[in-house]
Amino acid sequence: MTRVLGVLGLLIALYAALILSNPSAGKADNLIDVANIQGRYGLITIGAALVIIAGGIDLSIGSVVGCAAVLFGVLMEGGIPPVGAVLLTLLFGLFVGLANGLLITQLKLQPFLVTLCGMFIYRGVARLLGGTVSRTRALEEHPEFADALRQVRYVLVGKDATGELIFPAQFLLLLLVAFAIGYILHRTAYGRYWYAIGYNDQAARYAGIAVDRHRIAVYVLCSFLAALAGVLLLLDMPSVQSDSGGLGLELYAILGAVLGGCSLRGGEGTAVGMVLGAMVLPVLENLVSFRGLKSDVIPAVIGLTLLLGTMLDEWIRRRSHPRP
Amino acid sequence: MTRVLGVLGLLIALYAALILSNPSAGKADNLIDVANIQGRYGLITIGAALVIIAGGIDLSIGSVVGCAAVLFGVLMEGGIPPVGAVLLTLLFGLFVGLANGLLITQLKLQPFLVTLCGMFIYRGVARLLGGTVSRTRALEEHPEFADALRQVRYVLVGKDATGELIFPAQFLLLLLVAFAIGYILHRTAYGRYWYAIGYNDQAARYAGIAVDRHRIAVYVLCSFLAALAGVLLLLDMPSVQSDSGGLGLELYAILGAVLGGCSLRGGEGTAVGMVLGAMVLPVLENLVSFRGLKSDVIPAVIGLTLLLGTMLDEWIRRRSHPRP
Amino acid sequence: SRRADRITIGVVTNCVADFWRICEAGATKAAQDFDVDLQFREPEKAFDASVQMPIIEAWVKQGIHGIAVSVIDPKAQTEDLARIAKKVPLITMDNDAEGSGRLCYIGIDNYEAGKAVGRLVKKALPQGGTIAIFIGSTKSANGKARTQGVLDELAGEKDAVGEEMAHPHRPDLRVRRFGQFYLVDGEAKEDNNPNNAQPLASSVLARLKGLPHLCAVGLYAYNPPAILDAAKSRSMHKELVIIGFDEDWETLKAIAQGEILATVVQDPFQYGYQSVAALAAYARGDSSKLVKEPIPYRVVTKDGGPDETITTPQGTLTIKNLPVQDFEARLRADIASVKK
Amino acid sequence: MSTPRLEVSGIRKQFPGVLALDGVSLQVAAGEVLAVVGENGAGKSTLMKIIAGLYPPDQGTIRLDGQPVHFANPAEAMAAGISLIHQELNLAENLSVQDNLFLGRELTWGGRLRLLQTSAMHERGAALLQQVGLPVDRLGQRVEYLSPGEKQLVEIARALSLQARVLIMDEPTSSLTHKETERLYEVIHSLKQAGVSVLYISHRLAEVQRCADRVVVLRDGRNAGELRGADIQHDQMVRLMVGRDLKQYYPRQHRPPRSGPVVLRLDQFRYHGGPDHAVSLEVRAGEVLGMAGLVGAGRTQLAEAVFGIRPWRSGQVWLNGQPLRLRHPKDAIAAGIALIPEDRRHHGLVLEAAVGFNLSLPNLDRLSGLLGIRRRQERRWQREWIERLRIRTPSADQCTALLSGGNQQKIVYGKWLARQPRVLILDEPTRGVDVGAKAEIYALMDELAGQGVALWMISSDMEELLGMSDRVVVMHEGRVAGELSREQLSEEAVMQLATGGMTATIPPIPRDAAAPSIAPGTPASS
Ligand SMILES: Nc1ncnc2c1ncn2[C@@H]1O[C@H](COP(=O)(O)OP(=O)(O)OP(=O)(O)O)[C@@H](O)[C@H]1O
Ligand SMILES: Nc1ncnc2c1ncn2[C@@H]1O[C@H](COP(=O)(O)OP(=O)(O)OP(=O)(O)O)[C@@H](O)[C@H]1O
Ligand SMILES: [Mg+2]
Ligand SMILES: [Mg+2]
Repeated sequence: MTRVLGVLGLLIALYAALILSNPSAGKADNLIDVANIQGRYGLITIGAALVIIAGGIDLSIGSVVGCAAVLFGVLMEGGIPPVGAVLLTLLFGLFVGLANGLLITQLKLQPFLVTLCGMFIYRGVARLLGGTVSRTRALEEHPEFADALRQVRYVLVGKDATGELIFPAQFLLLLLVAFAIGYILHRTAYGRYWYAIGYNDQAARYAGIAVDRHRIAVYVLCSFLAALAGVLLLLDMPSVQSDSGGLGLELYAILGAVLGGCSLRGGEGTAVGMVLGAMVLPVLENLVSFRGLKSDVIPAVIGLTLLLGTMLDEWIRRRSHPRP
Repeated sequence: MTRVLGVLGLLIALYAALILSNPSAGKADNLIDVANIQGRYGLITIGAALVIIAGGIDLSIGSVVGCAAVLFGVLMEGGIPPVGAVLLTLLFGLFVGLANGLLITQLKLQPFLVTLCGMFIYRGVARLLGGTVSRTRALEEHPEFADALRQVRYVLVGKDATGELIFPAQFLLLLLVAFAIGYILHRTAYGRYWYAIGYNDQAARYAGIAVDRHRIAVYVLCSFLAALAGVLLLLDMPSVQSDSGGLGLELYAILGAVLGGCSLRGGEGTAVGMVLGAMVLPVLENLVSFRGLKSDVIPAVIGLTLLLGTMLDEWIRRRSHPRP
Repeated sequence: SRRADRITIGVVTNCVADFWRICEAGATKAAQDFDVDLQFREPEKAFDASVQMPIIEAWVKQGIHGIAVSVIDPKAQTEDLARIAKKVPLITMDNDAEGSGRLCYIGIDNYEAGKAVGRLVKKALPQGGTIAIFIGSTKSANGKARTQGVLDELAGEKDAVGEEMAHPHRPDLRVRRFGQFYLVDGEAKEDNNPNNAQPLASSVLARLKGLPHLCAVGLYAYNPPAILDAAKSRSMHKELVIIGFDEDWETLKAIAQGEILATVVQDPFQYGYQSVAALAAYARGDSSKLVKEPIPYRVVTKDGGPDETITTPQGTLTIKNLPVQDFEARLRADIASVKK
Repeated sequence: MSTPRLEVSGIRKQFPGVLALDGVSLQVAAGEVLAVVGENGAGKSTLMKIIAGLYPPDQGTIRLDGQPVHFANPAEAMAAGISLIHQELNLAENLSVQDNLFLGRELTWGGRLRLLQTSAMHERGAALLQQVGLPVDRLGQRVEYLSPGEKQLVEIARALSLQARVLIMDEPTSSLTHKETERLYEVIHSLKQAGVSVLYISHRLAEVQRCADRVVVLRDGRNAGELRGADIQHDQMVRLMVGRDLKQYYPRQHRPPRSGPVVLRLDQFRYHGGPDHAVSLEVRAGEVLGMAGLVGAGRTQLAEAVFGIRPWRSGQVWLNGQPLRLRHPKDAIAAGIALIPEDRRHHGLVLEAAVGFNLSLPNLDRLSGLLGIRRRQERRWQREWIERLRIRTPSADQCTALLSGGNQQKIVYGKWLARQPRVLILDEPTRGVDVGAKAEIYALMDELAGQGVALWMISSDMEELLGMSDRVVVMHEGRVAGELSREQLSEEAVMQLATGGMTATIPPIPRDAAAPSIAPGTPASS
């Protein structure tokens, strides 16, 4: 529990600062706007966190998000109806995860290397698929998809026909996923196995756990969630460029996971923590622009805030767990 | 030894492909060109590798490179003579490393988080220092620096007054540093300590090693080398932008280190490996432009090549060390 | 598949973007028309000379027959380009570097184009108002030039810096005044990455909600659609004037729908085509194809309008104001004209 | 007695939830061997860690040659001439044996440059290895490739190289066999001569009896008494340790040989990474098959291979007459085989996780229903096992790493016994377990045997082998050197086979030392 107090405190502070910064900041529409971004971040953060808990790392997340978004768009341009395109894109996510997992477990390659290569490869795939994709382009080719697309968009990202954001669909989706993952992590044998593998895969193996299979599973989940985030990205944003779509998101995802209490040594982390950890950056970015900070100051401010946050976190943890 | 066979094979293959790709590719002047870039990469790779050997990680490298380059330029614009500016910039590097090291050892924060914050912070510092820096701008302010700057440039990056590359100074610098570091790593007690700390810091502590001090030392070395690379960047390149200078280099550095045989679990890696690992990417990029590949194909090609390289590496390692 | 005896032309851009895909189409067409090999490179890292230069150097080493480059930092790159120009026929496109010994410059004047945006703003809001400028990076030369162009036009003076102040209707909002316009936060908002464009626009607009005479300018191709999307998601697009830059697909769509007022476009297809054409001819000893005067930029609006002639230090330009349909049709035709 | 070399008095140490030490005092004179015994969790290791500067005491003083000392870290303690052989191995396994021997105290020249004198260290290293009886060719090997026993010898050699004035050995022999142990006594003897004070901790009371001048007994973090000279008797020590008499040490109801059916049978079995010659052996229902051998004889690897950790190469394995094929431990477990591994920290437990987590890990399939793990049932189940095995922990949520060595070992038992295996492979089953718990574990083994479980006990503890086995298979350099029935079973016979035929020249443990019940079957009472 203490693992999440720090990030919780940080979040509360940030929200307080945000609401005080400007009358319109606390308004529902702004908070919903933030929540929506938090939702998308949260999904990839959970993916990253699962891999980290099981003692691995995934640097391909950002590229997979971008690649999935482009694929989604290209599929629709190619005449696959929205729902079908979504499913195919998610399938793509599964395959990516399977590839990562197999390379890591069967060929015994370092996760860092494998997924770093993945980062290049899937970025490349995205660019080979197309330049820029968008809903309008897809509808250009296939006006008949308009209704379906509108519905999918409303359900998944909560934007209506005019593009107005009605409700934070992505955040609700996050809560749904977080609950499911949380259940697996904390209430089923699989969760236990992942923690065990992350802490000490040898001991896990001697305890008769099919280490490889579970390793693969978390990578598959991670890439699946990344692909889902890619779908959401294209549904939410006006367009996605294959060269920059999702660029650098893996770092944000890992950051969220670690803020949320995961340790890169593996074996640590909670579902609640992941969600809270993922919520930090979007609020922070929103706050920063509401305070009207100069663009050049922003990175430094973000960096310092995060640093303070982690210090606070460590301080609380230390107070509650004095170790010799 | 077997740890470097893989990357060696990869390098040989790449050079062969390069020389075959085009008659003029094998010519000295092109190889020197590549070597020069390899030199700069190599320096940060060594830094990253040291930190990794001692069981840490440094994600701030890229930002530190950029920040150092900008600082170097700004100092000269501010009237500090080139040599003095170089020294001050290197000093800055030392301070960054000290800050990282202290936060990690004294406040017991996760290296990943600390250096990720550093990545934001130093990028921010760079942007606060200035927008775009270049030798030309510095000389506009202080024409009297022309000679000194020309000499510094010739010595450190081997380019003459016209900007013609005469000899691969940066590569020679790399060899120099690699030799020194290699000596420390493999021939002195300090090196032993770093390996021990990286693999099992408790054992190191029980052996009476001042673990914290050595941790700090590697972070200082790493940031110092990053700052040096920043200086070289500005001397070598026409200009450096505070928002993009050195962006993402940390990944290249870590990639080089891991290709060179470092394991992110810590405690593994050799000086030779680091140099070889760092040499891969520049050759690969040069090869790619010589083969005149389409831009869109390049990321995929790079990713696949690296993946094949790591597979080869692992295969050789496995053959030589059949482990249960 | 390249044979040594064939002429090879290299074109290197300053980043990866759709804009450059159009340019590549033009370059490819020219390569086909004039039977030369083309190497078209978009550097992975946007606006980073330290990524662009090695590509050029490698080409020089290969003994390529001509190079067209979109200069990232003219002031600083001039020296190296000058050295390269001595070895290989070099022309600059999209972004110039005088004194680099380039054979010619093919492109518009970004500063002038920025002024054009400024004029559109003034025309849209004659009584002045509140303006937010969005851009990828103000560090790159073209970014600087465009931004300054807009601000100078608004202020009606050269190198305008504006005056720091609080917004008359919103004391908590810091702005700089340029002429009758209040620039939000006193600077162009940088996103540094297309992924941040929409969220950034969204949070900036949220602060402006309720203010009269709102205008948002997007100076990188991906900015205008991002602004529009953000405005929509906060249902502000009705009271917001959006003016863009470059011919992003979404931008054109939005103009047709009347959601974006106008955009100032360059002619990437021509950049590509003429660069390769000129270099190919030059390599064959014919320097007639070298372009003399800057290619004029154009304004695209829903229904088009009369041409306008303006006087610049370089001379007088006539600027076309095309209806979006015609422009789009031309664009498609250009791209279609490339043999696969 | 003149001023003692080392004197600790009134040491108190409170850990969250545990009062580890409550005013412990002891003294050691120069050239004295002081044994410290006590049940698991009595506070022995904690006390030693405090003396060696790993933990600060909450209260109490430490005097070295009469001078009060306060060590902020191990380095200071070492500088003061105190060195500690840890109960749990603490080696940098990525480095060579030689590097580990000198880690922190490399022989260097060039002043602050600390340039390594490799050859000099090689010479001294070789000498050290010979001293503890480890082949010199191990010097260059990465420690991770050594067997636990070999690692322990490296730890000892390392401590010796310190030339300490006070040498603390915390269960140095827990995975050493008789031969290495005997050699260790010689080393200790020579140290004695050299005037070194030795603090010796062990649960093998016979060893204590052989080498200790004086014994200090701890119980629940307090001094429970002291024995010297002739009083150092197995039963006295036990009485002071557990506060009562233990009736039986080896409660083994030996069955007539070859009674039960063969459960597990290896014939011509070979595995990858193992020796070239095949191994054949069989384990019967209801019997305890003891397996002896010297350090590095290949017993652990063989067991691991059978358990599916190491890939099989050739030969056939039969379980209950059915040919057995397995690729992974989970297949072995499914087939009803369980392994209590030798290396507790790396293979036996997830140290970072809670006690309950470890207990449940292999049993989750039984503890969960459709809706996942039945938490309430699980917690109850965990509590049951903690009580049944008398695991000393504040709660099931305590971090396993914080338990004492012996208590950690008990957790490993709990997690496997709960599965009711048909074949139980025990590799060093009572490593670091106190007499009381040992007796319990032996009783447990007997009970299991009674239920028809086939037990295969790999042990380096001669007493245990003689006391518990129905048959003993002796391994030497990866091959079965011979088999001894209960009748043939004797220490000398075992050592002869273990050392590959050449007659073992080791003074036998004085009979009275080994528990009386050593004689087959006859339940012992003191
Ligand atoms: N770091 C720690 N944090 C909390 N409790 C601890 C810690 N170290 C030891 N303990 C507890 O203190 C008590 C004494 O532990 P110690 O390791 O000294 O026992 P021991 O006598 O060495 O037992 P064994 O013979 O099994 O090694 C045990 O109950 C143990 O759980
Ligand atoms: N992972 C490994 N890689 C290489 N060699 C190993 C490995 N593990 C053990 N060995 C070697 O194999 C031999 C047998 O090891 P094993 O642990 O089976 O011996 P053992 O009979 O169990 O001795 P101990 O009493 O020390 O456990 C030892 O010499 C050891 O050095
Ligand atoms: Mg102990
Ligand atoms: Mg063993």
